[in-house]
Amino acid sequence: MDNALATTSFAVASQRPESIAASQPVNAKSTLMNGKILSIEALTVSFDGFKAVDGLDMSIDENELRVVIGPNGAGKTTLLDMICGKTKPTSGSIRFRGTELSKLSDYQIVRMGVGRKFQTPSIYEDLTVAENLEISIPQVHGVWASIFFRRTKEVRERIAYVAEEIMLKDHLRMKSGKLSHGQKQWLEIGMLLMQDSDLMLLDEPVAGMSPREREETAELLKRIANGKSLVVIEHDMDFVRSIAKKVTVLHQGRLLSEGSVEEVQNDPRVIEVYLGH
Amino acid sequence: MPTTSIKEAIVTFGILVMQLFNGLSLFTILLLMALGLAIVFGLMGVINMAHGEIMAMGAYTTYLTASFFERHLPGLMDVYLFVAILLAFCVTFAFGYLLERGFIRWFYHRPLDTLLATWGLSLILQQTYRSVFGAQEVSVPLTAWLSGAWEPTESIQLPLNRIFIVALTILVTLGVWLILHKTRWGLRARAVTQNRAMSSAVGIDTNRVDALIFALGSGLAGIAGSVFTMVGSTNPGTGQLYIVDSFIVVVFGGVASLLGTAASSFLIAQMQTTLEYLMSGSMAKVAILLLVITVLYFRPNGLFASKVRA
Amino acid sequence: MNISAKQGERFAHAGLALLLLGLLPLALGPYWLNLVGKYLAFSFVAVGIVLAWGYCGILSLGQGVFFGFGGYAMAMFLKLEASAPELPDFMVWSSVEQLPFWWEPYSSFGVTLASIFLVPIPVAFIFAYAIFRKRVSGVYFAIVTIALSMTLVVLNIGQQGETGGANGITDFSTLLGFDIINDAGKKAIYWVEVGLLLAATTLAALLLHSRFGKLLIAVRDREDRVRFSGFDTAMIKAFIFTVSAVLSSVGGAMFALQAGLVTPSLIGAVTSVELVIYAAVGGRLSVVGAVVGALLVGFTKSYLSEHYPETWLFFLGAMFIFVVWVLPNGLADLFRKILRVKA
Amino acid sequence: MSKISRRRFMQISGSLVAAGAIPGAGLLTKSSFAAEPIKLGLLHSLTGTIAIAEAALVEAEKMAIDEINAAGGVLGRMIDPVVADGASDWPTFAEKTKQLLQRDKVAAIVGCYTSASRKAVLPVLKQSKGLLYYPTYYEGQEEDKQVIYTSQEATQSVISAIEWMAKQQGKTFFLVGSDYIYPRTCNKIAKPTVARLGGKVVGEEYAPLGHTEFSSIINKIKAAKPDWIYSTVVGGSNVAFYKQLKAAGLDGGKQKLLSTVVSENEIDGIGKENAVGYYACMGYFQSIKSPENEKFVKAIKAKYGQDRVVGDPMECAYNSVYLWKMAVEKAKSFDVDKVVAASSGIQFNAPEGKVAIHKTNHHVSKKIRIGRARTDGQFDIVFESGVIEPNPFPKL
Repeated sequence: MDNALATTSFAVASQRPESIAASQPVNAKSTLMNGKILSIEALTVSFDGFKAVDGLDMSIDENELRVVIGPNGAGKTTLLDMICGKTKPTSGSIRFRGTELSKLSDYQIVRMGVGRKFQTPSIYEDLTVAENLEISIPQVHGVWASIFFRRTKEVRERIAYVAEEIMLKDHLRMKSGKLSHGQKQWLEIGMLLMQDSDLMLLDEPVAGMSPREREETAELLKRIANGKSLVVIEHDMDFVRSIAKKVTVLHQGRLLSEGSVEEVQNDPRVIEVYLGH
Repeated sequence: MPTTSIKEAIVTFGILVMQLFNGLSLFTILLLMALGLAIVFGLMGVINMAHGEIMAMGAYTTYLTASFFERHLPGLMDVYLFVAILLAFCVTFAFGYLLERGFIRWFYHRPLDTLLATWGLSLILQQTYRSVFGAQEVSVPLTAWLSGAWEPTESIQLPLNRIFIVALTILVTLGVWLILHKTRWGLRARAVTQNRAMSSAVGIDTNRVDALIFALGSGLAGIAGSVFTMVGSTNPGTGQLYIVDSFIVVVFGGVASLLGTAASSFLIAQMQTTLEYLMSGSMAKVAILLLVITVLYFRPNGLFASKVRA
Repeated sequence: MNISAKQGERFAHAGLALLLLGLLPLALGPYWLNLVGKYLAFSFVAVGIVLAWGYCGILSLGQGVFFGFGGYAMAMFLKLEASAPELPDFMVWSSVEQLPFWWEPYSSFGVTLASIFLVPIPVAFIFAYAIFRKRVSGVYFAIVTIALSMTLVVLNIGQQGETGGANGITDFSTLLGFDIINDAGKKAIYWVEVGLLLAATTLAALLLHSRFGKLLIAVRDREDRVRFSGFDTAMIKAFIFTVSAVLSSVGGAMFALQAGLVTPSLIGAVTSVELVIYAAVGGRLSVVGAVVGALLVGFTKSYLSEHYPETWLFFLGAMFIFVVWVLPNGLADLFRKILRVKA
Repeated sequence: MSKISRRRFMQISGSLVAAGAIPGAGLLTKSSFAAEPIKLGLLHSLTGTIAIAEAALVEAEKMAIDEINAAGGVLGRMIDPVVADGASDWPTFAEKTKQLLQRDKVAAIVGCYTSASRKAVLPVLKQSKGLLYYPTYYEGQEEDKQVIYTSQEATQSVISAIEWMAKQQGKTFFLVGSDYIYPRTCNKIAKPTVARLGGKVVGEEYAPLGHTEFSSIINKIKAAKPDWIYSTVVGGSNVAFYKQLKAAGLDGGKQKLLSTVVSENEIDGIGKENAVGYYACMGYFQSIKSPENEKFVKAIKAKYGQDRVVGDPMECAYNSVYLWKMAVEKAKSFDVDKVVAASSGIQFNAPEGKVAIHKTNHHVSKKIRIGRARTDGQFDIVFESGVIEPNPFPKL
């Protein structure tokens, strides 16, 4: 039964992604695309002839928390790179609430409401935690606006709120380079929160964290997912199980399987790929 | 008169052949010049502003060798050049090794600081040459069998020393390629430059490899310096003449790619010889520099950088 | 003594003002004060390099282009004044019979001043924005700028009828009728220069303390991250590059006044690299340090070459190596350590 | 110099003067500070790109100073040379001139090599009332009150050279130079001269300063097939140019080459075998046969080594010191204005023969010679002009 479902969803997904989404509960924040925040069609990118992502179709719902897994070299990070504009696709389309992203530059994509967290924590180590968060405030992206920016009460409150959320409120004045690895990961998530992104792309958010930190992160992500869409790349299956409703498995740049954690774990193709490796 | 027009045509043809040869010759000169830098800068990412002074070291070694032969072994003057090239390589190789161990390696984690520190080093080396050899140029005698030109027809003269440089450059480039791609050491060297931590983890002595790569790059600069005594001048400031051009060749080609360096030498050489024939030398230089800027604008990582996954 | 970074910085700015406005003019005779004026002209560039390189990670080896621009603009005005109503002497030798059209605006002092401040803005901004948008960075940017400065040097020397060629532009002695060669004139220029410089350092410090200053550091350390926070980093980099270009241009104009001549070597690669070294010696993360670095390297050069004309390069080279090796953040770092300024 | 050493130095030099006791000089040295040495600035590039050519001039100047000191100094005072490094950078030249004049208070400066460096120091000379002896052949177009030009200006050498060349063989010329003012001015003088003699200029090429790749220019020369190549390529480029010419078969056989910038010093760098057969036009050659020259060359070799060669600029630098000394003695004063006034018409029996400072225009009248390079790096003098008056502002 599980297998059968996984197979169908895979088959359907590769042809008409909308149909799956239609069967999911829709929390209609935007109804522009039938409740989908992101839809990807026939996405392909090749590096000197090597296809890192190959004809991928996939879509993410509003307020969905999706986990993408797959062996090394499956194209997970490349997929996120293409969504956020770091890598330009060779062909195919990525639409965010109806707008084609593949033609926009990275910072424009961010301004549309797509946030990205990198695999290794990517924060400004020479700046304090507060400054890191402050830089991520949206809407103030111009040079002059930055020069004449004033740290108002609202700004301070927002920073305090996010710092509380990411469990760093006691470290606001600390140079962020001195944070622990896990705290750096949180800080980067906090920066996305400051950005107020509607779709957050998180690349291995719990890498290098202690089990306790993982639990806290899982809670954090679940809190965030309430009102935002998240795409999370993760290896740690326990962590995946703790947060994911729906999992997408990539292999060699193609979609291998999609469904609940149990479904994909029992999918013979997934088993073969992981064990055969 | 038809005979004159035929004669004219022969002359024109001769000029054409010689221009093509000039392009080839300049190509090999640029390549030889850039090869050491392509290794030191391209593979290791070390910006060595004293690279030109290492070339000058090769040139002065050649000068000393020539003086020694003139005084003590005049009968062997015909082969002194080979000894000089070998010595130039050895001296600069050893210097490069020591330099890396004692100096460069402290700066690996701050590449732009290397630029500044080696600039200081280049000042010191220049002054050393000036103090030791005098501010004037020194003349390096040309071996008898390399002077003059090969004349396949009456209107075509191809300088023998340039033919020698072409041949030598081909040999050296081939040698470098073989060392880097066909030997175990070359494999290690490439491994280290691509992933230091991993290489170290699999038991490669990365310190030693670094030093040897740097020494090899310096040694190649020494060979270039030695060979250039045949076409250029040798004085304390010689190195300064070459350094910027070398950097431009390497960067234009795309670092980390010997093929890129070769291709960029070829392109720049052909452009330069053709343009210099068509317009004034200054304008030709301007045109080439503008081309470099334009190409780097459209291909920010150089002509032959491959697209890689970020 | 333990002091905070902010206090330390105020202390440094006050010290610099005291040094330039009080100590040096009182202690030095006209000969050395004129030399100080010459070094200070370089310190404008060094401040720009601190902003662009130290804080934003943009290493330009083409600052000489803008330094040269400011210098030539000022020199062209002074030369026209000196040779009026005739053509400048070098044009006469080169059989240029009519003033080239691009010289025309420089017969007006107002236009000259405006062009020193304003022309670098569009030029630097368009050039830099186009390049940064293509993500040319690091050494590639350095090479592009060095190629640009070489191009301009070759062009400049080649067009000697219009630019003065290898000789540059020399032999002018008055500015709007005031003698700028004699000691009083030099001193007046010194005060103007110090005024401009202190304004520049203050503005630079304010800029660095704004959110934009933090943004510069962010771009330097994690440009990707900044882009993925929604910033057009090419715009940020082009902006700070433009600021440093304007500073260089002003410095060049001051140089023309202090040194009494401009030459193509000001545009060239060697000057540009040396300017970076000035900033590095003083401290690439300190605006005040940059000024002190320029003063110190300039003084060292003059002093050593006066006393050891045959061997002074040894000392200068050793000094560069020493500073980079032992004090990667320059002399400013040394002071911070001595005064125990908290990071 | 510390106070003590200065005092000691004064004592020593004072006793030297007393011992030297030239009759007549004794009268002049009666004043109390007679024994204090007089400073003479020597301003050249000892570092940087131009040091190639310029560093040797300091040696010749120092030798002249030593000779004069050994003979009792000037007006009974020893000459104390103050060496300054212009570092091949024109603003530095201006700075160092200021240092020499304002701080070291030198009586005069012998210095500069490139025109650019001379142009850079002119305003300083004017401001501080300095006096410069400029010992290098140059393009003319200048006559500054504060400068004495002790070498040939362009018309003196270029016109003689072109006239001589046109007499030898065909009259087609190819002009090659470095891209800056001296070559361009020389060629500006050469072209009407060629036309006047019924010849033809078949090509004119300029290479950027410091250029070392001449193969394309050489091909252009080959295509144009001139009878004469007139070269004003300078500096390190020269070495590359000669080597490449030779290698390309343009070895001075069928097509001859003459340069107004290659002296014995340059041949030292070019290499004897690469320069053989090419001509040079200079005021001075080391191979001039005269007692004055033999003594001069011997002294240089004794002082700086047997393998040293002497070229035209070195000799002019040497002459400069003597011309200054003679003017000072004629003026009986170190005052710049008086020395300049006294300079007019002064004659010196230089190694190259008699040179005389022009009555009005601050340049020297002298003979011009053309030499053909031999295998030993010396020149066979094939032509010697009469005394040529300087004409820094020719009507062309």
